[in-house]
Amino acid sequence: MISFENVTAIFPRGAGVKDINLRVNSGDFVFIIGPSGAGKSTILRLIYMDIFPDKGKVKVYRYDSSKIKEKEIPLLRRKIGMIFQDFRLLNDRNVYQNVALSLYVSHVKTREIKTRVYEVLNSVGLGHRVHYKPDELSGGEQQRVAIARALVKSPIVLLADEPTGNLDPKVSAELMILLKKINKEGTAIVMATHNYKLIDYIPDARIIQMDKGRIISIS
Amino acid sequence: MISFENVTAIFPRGAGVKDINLRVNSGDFVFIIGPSGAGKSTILRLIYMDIFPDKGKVKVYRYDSSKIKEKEIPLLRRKIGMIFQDFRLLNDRNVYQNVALSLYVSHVKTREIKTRVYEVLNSVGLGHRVHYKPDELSGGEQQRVAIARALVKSPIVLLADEPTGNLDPKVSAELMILLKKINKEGTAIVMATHNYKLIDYIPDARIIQMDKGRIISIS
Amino acid sequence: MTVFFFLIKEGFKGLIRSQYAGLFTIFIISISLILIGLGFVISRDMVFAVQKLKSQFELEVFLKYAATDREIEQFYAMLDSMPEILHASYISPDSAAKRFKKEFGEDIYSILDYNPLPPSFTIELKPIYRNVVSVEGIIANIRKNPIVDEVKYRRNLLLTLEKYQRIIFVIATLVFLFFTFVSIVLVSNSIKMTIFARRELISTLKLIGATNTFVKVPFFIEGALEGIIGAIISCGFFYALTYVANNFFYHFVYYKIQLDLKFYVGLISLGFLFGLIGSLRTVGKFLGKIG
Amino acid sequence: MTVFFFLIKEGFKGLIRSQYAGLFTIFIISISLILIGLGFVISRDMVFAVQKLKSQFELEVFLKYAATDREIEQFYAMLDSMPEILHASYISPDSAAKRFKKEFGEDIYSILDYNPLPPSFTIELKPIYRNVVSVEGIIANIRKNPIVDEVKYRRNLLLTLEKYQRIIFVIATLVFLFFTFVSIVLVSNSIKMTIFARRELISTLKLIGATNTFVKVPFFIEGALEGIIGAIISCGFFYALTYVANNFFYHFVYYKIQLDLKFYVGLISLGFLFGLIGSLRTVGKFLGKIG
Ligand SMILES: Nc1ncnc2c1ncn2[C@@H]1O[C@H](COP(=O)(O)OP(=O)(O)OP(=O)(O)O)[C@@H](O)[C@H]1O
Ligand SMILES: Nc1ncnc2c1ncn2[C@@H]1O[C@H](COP(=O)(O)OP(=O)(O)OP(=O)(O)O)[C@@H](O)[C@H]1O
Ligand SMILES: [Mg+2]
Ligand SMILES: [Mg+2]
Repeated sequence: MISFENVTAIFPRGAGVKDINLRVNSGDFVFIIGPSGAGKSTILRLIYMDIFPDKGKVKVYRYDSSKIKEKEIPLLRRKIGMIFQDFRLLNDRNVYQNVALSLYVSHVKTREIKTRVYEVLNSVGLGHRVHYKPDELSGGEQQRVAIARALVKSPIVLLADEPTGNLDPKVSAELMILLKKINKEGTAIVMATHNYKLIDYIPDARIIQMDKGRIISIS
Repeated sequence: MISFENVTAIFPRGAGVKDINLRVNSGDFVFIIGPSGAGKSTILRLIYMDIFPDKGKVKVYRYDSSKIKEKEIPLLRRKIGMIFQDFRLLNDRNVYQNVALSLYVSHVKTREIKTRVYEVLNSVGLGHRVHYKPDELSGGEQQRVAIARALVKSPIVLLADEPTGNLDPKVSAELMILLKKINKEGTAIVMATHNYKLIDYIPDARIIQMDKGRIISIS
Repeated sequence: MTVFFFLIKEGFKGLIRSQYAGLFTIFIISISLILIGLGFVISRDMVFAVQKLKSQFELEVFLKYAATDREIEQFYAMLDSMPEILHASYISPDSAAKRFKKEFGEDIYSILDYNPLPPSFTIELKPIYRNVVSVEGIIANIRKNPIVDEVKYRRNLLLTLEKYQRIIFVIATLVFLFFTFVSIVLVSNSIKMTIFARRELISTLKLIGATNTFVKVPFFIEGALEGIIGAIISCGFFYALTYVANNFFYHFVYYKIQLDLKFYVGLISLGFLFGLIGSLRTVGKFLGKIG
Repeated sequence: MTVFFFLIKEGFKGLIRSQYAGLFTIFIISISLILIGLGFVISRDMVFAVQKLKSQFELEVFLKYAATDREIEQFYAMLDSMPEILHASYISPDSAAKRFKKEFGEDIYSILDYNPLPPSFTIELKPIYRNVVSVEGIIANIRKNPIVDEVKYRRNLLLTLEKYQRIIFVIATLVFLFFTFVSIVLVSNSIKMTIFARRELISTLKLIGATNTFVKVPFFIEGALEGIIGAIISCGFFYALTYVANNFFYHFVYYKIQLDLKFYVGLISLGFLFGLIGSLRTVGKFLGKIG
């Protein structure tokens, strides 16, 4: 499903990731852990092809970073659910519209959009905040909107960057149980996090440990 | 130093905080905990007078929410260090400038600004990222810039909203030790967090537990 | 269909959200269209006036006294057969004398005791030949006939008119090109500004899998809308202008501005085009630079 | 001091960062100043031309044939004492006859055997009295004298000149007011746009304890800078215009545009004012709405 072959990606100012080899299969639940600045978010950005490797190649689904055409990137991203570390919600529209947008760009029918959006908002416990704008929500609520937006398109891979940073332990636990269920149904999940407790929820998860842009252990 | 007297603050759409009574003395280290949407950030916003109570009053330092003039708000805020849940860094300037801004607005001299900014950036472990723009930093690095900006003005109260959400356990521990030291030197600290582990670092901390806009336990 | 309506809605919303940038564009487009429209009306009416002056332009062919009736008839026939000539009319010495009396109030025979006026023709040319070059050619042709004594026309008038017509045409074209250019550049800039203001929306859309088209279309719609609204404002201006000019100032200017539906439709099409081209120019180039 | 430099630097940076909004403002201000400047130059030169025409304006006072030398002398003295009169000169019948000869090439005595030309005065009025109302008053005064036969002046010319002067003045004022208004409104809008684009910066500044002044000053600096840059562009335009007009088209127009330093300083001050007032108008009102 996802493979990294000798991937190096360096930012103009230096830091980045180096010599990454990695394989994620459908059905995998992968944690990427490591200190701040280790390169976890960079790995995720390489997967959704926001940045491209300077060396090596990234293959996701049937797309290859060295060959993909610009036109194909949206197609790839429609298959991937992404929960960004900084949420990236749009303050000019409400919670419903933020989540629905994800389906509009995939050309889903309005009627279907409606049912799916309400369903997913309820599953993350935001049924009562549908008409709020993101800046009227608490940090944890915003994070859950971001999660809903990623889940609503039933992705084949879910990328989650520190998805519980603003959630209290109870909500975090609920989220992990939800993700576990989704994973069981066949969605691969790649999660970058500092919260080592989360790992306990997924006993059969694979763990990739990073530091200073390199993988230092992988299971 | 800070006191809440029967404070109720309701947002246009409903939620908010109700009947808050609370007192923070100089030298206190206070944790505010509670589930997402409990009203933790709202309490902090009331302290730095970003919002005002609908009922009751908030007193901070020598300012009273029911009497404060618009002109005095900047004076109050210069005494308070704030670490926002969403960082609020400015992407149009680099790390150094983001931190220095906090001193410029307080009319500190350029030479002094320089030494103080470098000092505080080193103390949060960002000495090597001085010239990066916030969007070139990892989530955890951004959070530390936000922390540096709050600390640099040697505030008499430090408000921290989920300051370790994006930090790995090691950096979190270092930060807590730093804050403990600052607290020992006399700065009151009010921290909203879900990370109950942090509490262990400060044995003599006071803990305020919130839910649904109300304080449900206080120590 | 869902997507189509969604994009149209986004275009409208964008226009409202962009606020000042949008107002700017609309304002600039309406000013441009007003100036282009004025340029058009003025040059049209001036060209019209020149044309009218030109239509009064005639050649006068004076024949020799010795010309026989037969020769005159043949000459008449020749004139009639010339493709450049719209209409030729014969003025016999007698009718010339009558005209003289009408114009000068005196009988020519009372001054002289013979008629000094030669037989002549006045010739109206077809409009396209009413310019100095053609006229000189035609005259050369006519002069070949031995019975022709002299051919007169108001050369200077014709030259002046031609010069004016050319100047008017050049100025009108320049005005048109200048404001077309200005409009399109300013629409582009305004759309750039809008794109810049919504870079967050755009990069988020791209990150969640929107195609370029999906991101672009609302901007095109926004640009076109701005163009059309700007054009409608300029239409309002011209409507008011003609109303005021024709109802209140008619007595002063002895001139009625006439604008038909075509003119208004033209303005609106221009506005639409400016808006669309302005956004097309920018969106493609500028969008790539965002996320 | 630190803060002062910081704010100035922020103003400059803001201008660069605001990009299109800033360019827009500069563009609009320079266009406005060009049009205001043109309005000024044209109206100044037209007023000048009218004044020049008016300076050639004279009253002619024809005396009765019967006037004695003494009466004429007294009359001369009276004219000289009138405060409205700049200069009066006596034209005796003899010098009038000489003038006749000069103008018409014929000796008046060769046509008639007496001199039919009466003694007369030509009177130049002081500039401020060169208008129909004053002139009528002065004439009524002069007519009271019994030796005066008739007073002539070119009433229609004067009326026309007055009318034009008034129209030019009104148009120039309207142009000035219109573009002043447009400039200020557009500068306000552009600054609003800039404020809107930097609302994050503003609200963050406020949250970390910046006073309102601290937040506002960079916008004022930015507005003033935009105004000055716009003005410099318009100065460039006028410099080029005078250069081209006076060097290349001088032969066609027989007219030299003259612009002194004061004109350029005036433009720059106007630009500065437009920019400053534009930002003052907005910033206070609009800033309160943010964070
Ligand atoms: N501007 C606003 N308008 C309307 N409702 C708001 C606004 N800001 C906050 N709220 C609501 O007030 C409640 C309390 O919000 P607050 O941000 O204080 O929660 P919190 O305890 O900080 O939660 P978290 O841990 O998720 O950050 C939430 O339910 C939120 O939806
Ligand atoms: N756009 C960029 N330009 C320059 N450097 C960058 C950029 N983005 C990230 N970096 C650098 O690359 C390194 C890895 O960043 P990354 O965001 O992958 O870290 P991370 O593991 O996600 O950390 P965190 O846990 O703090 O989010 C960091 O040191 C960061 O400063
Ligand atoms: Mg990260
Ligand atoms: Mg919060």
